[in-house]
Amino acid sequence: MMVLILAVVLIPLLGATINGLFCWFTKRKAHIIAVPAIAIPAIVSLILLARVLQGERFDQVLYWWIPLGDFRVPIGFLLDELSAIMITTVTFVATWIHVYSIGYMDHETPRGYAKYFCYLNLFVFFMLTLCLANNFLLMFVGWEGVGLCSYLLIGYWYEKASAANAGMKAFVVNRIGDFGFMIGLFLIYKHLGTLLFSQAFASAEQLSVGVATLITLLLFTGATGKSAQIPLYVWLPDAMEGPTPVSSLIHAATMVTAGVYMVARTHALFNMAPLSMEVVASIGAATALMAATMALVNNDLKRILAYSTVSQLGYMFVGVGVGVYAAGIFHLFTHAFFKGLMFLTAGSVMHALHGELNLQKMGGLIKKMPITGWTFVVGALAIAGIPPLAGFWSKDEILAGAFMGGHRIIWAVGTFTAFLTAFYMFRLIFLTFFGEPREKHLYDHAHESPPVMTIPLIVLAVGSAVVGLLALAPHGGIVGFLNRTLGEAHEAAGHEGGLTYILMVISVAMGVAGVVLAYFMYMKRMPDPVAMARNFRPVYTLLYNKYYVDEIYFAFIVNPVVGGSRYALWKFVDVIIIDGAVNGVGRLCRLVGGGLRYIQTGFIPDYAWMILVGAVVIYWIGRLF
Amino acid sequence: MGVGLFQYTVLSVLVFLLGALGLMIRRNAIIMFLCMELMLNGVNILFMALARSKGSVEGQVIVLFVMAVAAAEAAIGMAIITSFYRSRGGIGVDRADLMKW
Amino acid sequence: MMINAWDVVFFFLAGLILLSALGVVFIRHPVYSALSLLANLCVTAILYLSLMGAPFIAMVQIIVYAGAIMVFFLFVIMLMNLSKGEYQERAVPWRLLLGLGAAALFAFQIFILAGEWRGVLSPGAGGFGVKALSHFIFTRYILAFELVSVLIFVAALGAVALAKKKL
Amino acid sequence: MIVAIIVVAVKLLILFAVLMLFVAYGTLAERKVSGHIQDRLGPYHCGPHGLLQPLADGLKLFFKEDIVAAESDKILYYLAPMIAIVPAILAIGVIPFGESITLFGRKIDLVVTDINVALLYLLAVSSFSVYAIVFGGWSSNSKYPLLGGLRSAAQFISYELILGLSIMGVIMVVGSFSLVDIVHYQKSMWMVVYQPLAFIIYMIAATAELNRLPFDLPEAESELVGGYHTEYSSMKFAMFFLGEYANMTVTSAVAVCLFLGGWYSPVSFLSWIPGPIWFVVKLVAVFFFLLWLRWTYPRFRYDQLMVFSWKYLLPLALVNILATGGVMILFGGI
Repeated sequence: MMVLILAVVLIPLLGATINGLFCWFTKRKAHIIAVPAIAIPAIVSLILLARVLQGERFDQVLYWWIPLGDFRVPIGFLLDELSAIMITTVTFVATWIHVYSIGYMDHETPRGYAKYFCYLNLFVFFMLTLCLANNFLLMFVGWEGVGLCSYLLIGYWYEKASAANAGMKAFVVNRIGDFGFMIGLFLIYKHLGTLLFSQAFASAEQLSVGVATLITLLLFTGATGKSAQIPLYVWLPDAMEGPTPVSSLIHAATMVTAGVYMVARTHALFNMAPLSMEVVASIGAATALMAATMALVNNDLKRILAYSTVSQLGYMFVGVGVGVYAAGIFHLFTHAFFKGLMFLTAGSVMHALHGELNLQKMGGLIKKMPITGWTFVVGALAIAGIPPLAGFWSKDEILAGAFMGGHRIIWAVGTFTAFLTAFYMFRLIFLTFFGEPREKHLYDHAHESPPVMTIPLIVLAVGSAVVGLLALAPHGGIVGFLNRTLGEAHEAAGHEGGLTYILMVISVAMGVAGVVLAYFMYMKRMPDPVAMARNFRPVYTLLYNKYYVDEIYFAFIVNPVVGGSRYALWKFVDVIIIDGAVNGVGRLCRLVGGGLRYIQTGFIPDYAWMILVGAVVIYWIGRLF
Repeated sequence: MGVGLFQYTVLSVLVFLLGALGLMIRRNAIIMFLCMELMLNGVNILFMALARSKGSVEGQVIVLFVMAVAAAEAAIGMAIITSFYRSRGGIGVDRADLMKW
Repeated sequence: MMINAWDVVFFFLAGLILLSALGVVFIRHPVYSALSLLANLCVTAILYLSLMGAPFIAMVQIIVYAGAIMVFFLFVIMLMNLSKGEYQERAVPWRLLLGLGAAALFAFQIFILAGEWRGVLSPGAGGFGVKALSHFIFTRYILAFELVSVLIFVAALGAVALAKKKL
Repeated sequence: MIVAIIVVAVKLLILFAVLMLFVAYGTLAERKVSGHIQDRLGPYHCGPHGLLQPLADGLKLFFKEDIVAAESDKILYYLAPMIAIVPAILAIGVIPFGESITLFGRKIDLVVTDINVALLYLLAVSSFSVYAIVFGGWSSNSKYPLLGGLRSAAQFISYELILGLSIMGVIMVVGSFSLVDIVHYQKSMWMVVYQPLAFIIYMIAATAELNRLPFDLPEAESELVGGYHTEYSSMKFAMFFLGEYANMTVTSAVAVCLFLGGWYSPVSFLSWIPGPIWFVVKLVAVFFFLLWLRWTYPRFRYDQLMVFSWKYLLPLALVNILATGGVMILFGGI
């Protein structure tokens, strides 16, 4: 088992190393290395999943990385139901996205091509490290590693100022969250004296509620950064500057879910802190709603998907926040399929339209790109929660969990968000793929993508359609499987027949209503969207400008910090104090040297006696001290 | 009380220090070099005496190495003096004043 | 107090060694200085041969120092064939005093350290053979031996590079 | 104790006398051999076939006016000729010239002293011979002798090395530095058969050490007038002369001991002839070879001398050592 786990983790690293060091050699052939470097771990992780299904577990420290007296940093892996699902999802989705990238990135320079695959493999390596770590610090290594790869890949087209800035923004915003995460780690080590999950969770009961709340809130700060929740979600829409497969893999399917994974992984701590759970659920719900409303009026294909991702991540946090961790992870799992799929189709559209992203310039593309179009529809139906597609099952689990857990407001918000989700997704579909083409020349040049891109689409579409059915598998389905690790917070809530079906019907009805409304507004123009925008101008403007959050951040955080840095830190601290100290040391050295240079006579005999006397002096110094 | 290690040490140190003294008060580069050989010889005497008193041959091995190093040093040193003589027109070490501040 | 014959030999040779060492330091003329050093080295070799039972080292000392190094020194001295003026060094009494002071300090130091060295040296022949010596050179000190060969090789190259007018 | 000292003294006296005899008649031999090689008679008038010529030469040199160069460095000027003969006299002490004989009930070794580093001792004392030339050349304060001295110093260092390396093969085969051991080893077969290359290299290097043609650059008459002894006359010149022939004799004796079987007879049916006589016969043969060489080859140019030493003889000597070692490892000793 250890060999298999090491294979899963290290093969992507090997691929990254080869492409990184020998990019001058692999060039256009980089995918020959990179794709197997992900595909093999994908197969191996399926084997591992099968063995975990049979009840095997793995939790072992391989070696002590930094032994410092009492403080020892382990390198070790933990494979249980949770991490098995995670690595299977990550490697499976990543494999198809790698395949897709072969077609999508074929306009790049040879070196850039190899570099891209190197980063991608490296990302998978760090993601798997994150998922398989059996201690907080190794998890943090993976956490930071995926952040690094995210930064590198967002800024992949670093010649473009907007891409470079977006990368920087992602990095800085993530740092804020990571800072909280790190302090959380310190507190865990301080209070529990260990970094290993197994030991930490076993002794979690010792924590007082206050400390547990503090720790979990700090950890959740990290999660909000990585998983783009309020208030740190602002980087994710900008991250769409990266190549679309990257958006698909990192900023939809895998990395951004790391926060959810982390909360689920540390559920033992969160269970100790009800307040933190409330905070998680509330922030998740608020984020879900806010992001969904922002997606309503946006005209940028990828940004809508990005807001959608933020919104769905909010759902996941609602799941883990109300205590149905398994449902949250299940939604993570299904979301990886359909959101990965939708980003890939968006990439396919961009590929066809030479990078055009504005919805208002598209229309009727389904005739030109049937595979892309229909797979997108599958994904949209899945996210809208139409049964029996994947999103329905997982979303329903979350909403049911929220309702059963007594979080009625959160349930209401989630249900309304489901309606909004269906609406903006089908707005996107109707504007993009149906109706009349609005830009003739774009439409004329559009073409279906090559098979290397469409086959992953089909595979993921099939996945989006069917993975939800895992909920119906024996022994409680996937949720039951995950609950073997995660436990059920609301055992008493159970799944009573009648209420469950009512909730299910409500959420399906909301999804259908959203689809129908979108159909009438954007196909039939029944309530004309333009007129509506005019009638509700203040709301529209507010939504269109994303609640002015970026502007607020600039006004209240960025500018004061920059100003303070410039006037207080630079002009005063740096110039006067630090430079003064440095120059003072320099002057002191010159002074001393100026005195000592008289010794350097350049006359060898003088040096001879200095050596003799020096030997004696050194002996006595050694003797006396 | 016969001649023991102490007397050899005295001899060795005196030879060594005479060499060092020569290095300190002479300014003819060649003679300074000769004095360096003298210092090495002083060290050799001590090594030999220690080898003899400890009943170990290793001191003699070190002496052989010292001789080899002395030969190498003489080769390099003489080459330096030759080229110094050529460039500075003499072998007084006070002619080597370029590195003075 | 009985005077041992070997002690007499030792003090005689030690006296010669110190005398010739003084000669090296204080003789003005480089050729005589070199000659004095030659005498010093030869007497040292005799000391090794007669009192320390190290004929091999004694012979090697003469072959290496008298046969090679000193000839080499003389060769360079003659090559430069310095005029009389070059030998004249201005006497600098304070430098002499400084040197003497440093040397005395160092000697004092050494004798403090070596004060308890009361080991006895049995004088006379009958030391180690060449075999014992070579056994150590080619086993424990093989690395040093090889390094010395490298050193000498590099020194030869360096000497050529330095002394050649243009390569 | 007393007897032992007397025995040593007697042996030394005899050896010294023989050495001087060789020196004296070596000069005559040189002139006669050169004469005959050049198709003339050589000295003829002093005694029968000029046999008393060395005596006449000695007398002449003894009574000649002693000229001292005015600007010379007096101490070294006087010291140099004295050093010239020292190495040869020091060297005879370790050269074995016969098996031990029994005289008046005492077993007497026909060697003054058999030390176990005899060969190193020979090399050590032979390193002094160069000082005579170097000091003589330098102290004369004259340009030709100085050039001779310089040449000699460089030549000496180069060929001393090769001399030492060439006899290493012999030492490896025998496993001892003692000349007596080496001669004993050759009872059945001469070393020259095992070590032909070493013998050739040894003879070349020895010729160079002796400053004889074709290696007589320090005194090259046609270039440097008289080389290092240009400014010497009378007995001082005689001492240089003496030294050269004494060194020749010793070198020949060493060659005989190392390579030509020492005092052993080459063939067994002649082994009734006493060892010392065989030794002298071989010595004379090698001596003659050196004379012959002188009148056969032209002189090297200085750069040729150095190139020959460092580029050809040194690698050859190393190859010889390597080959000897290889054979010894392969066949477990010769």
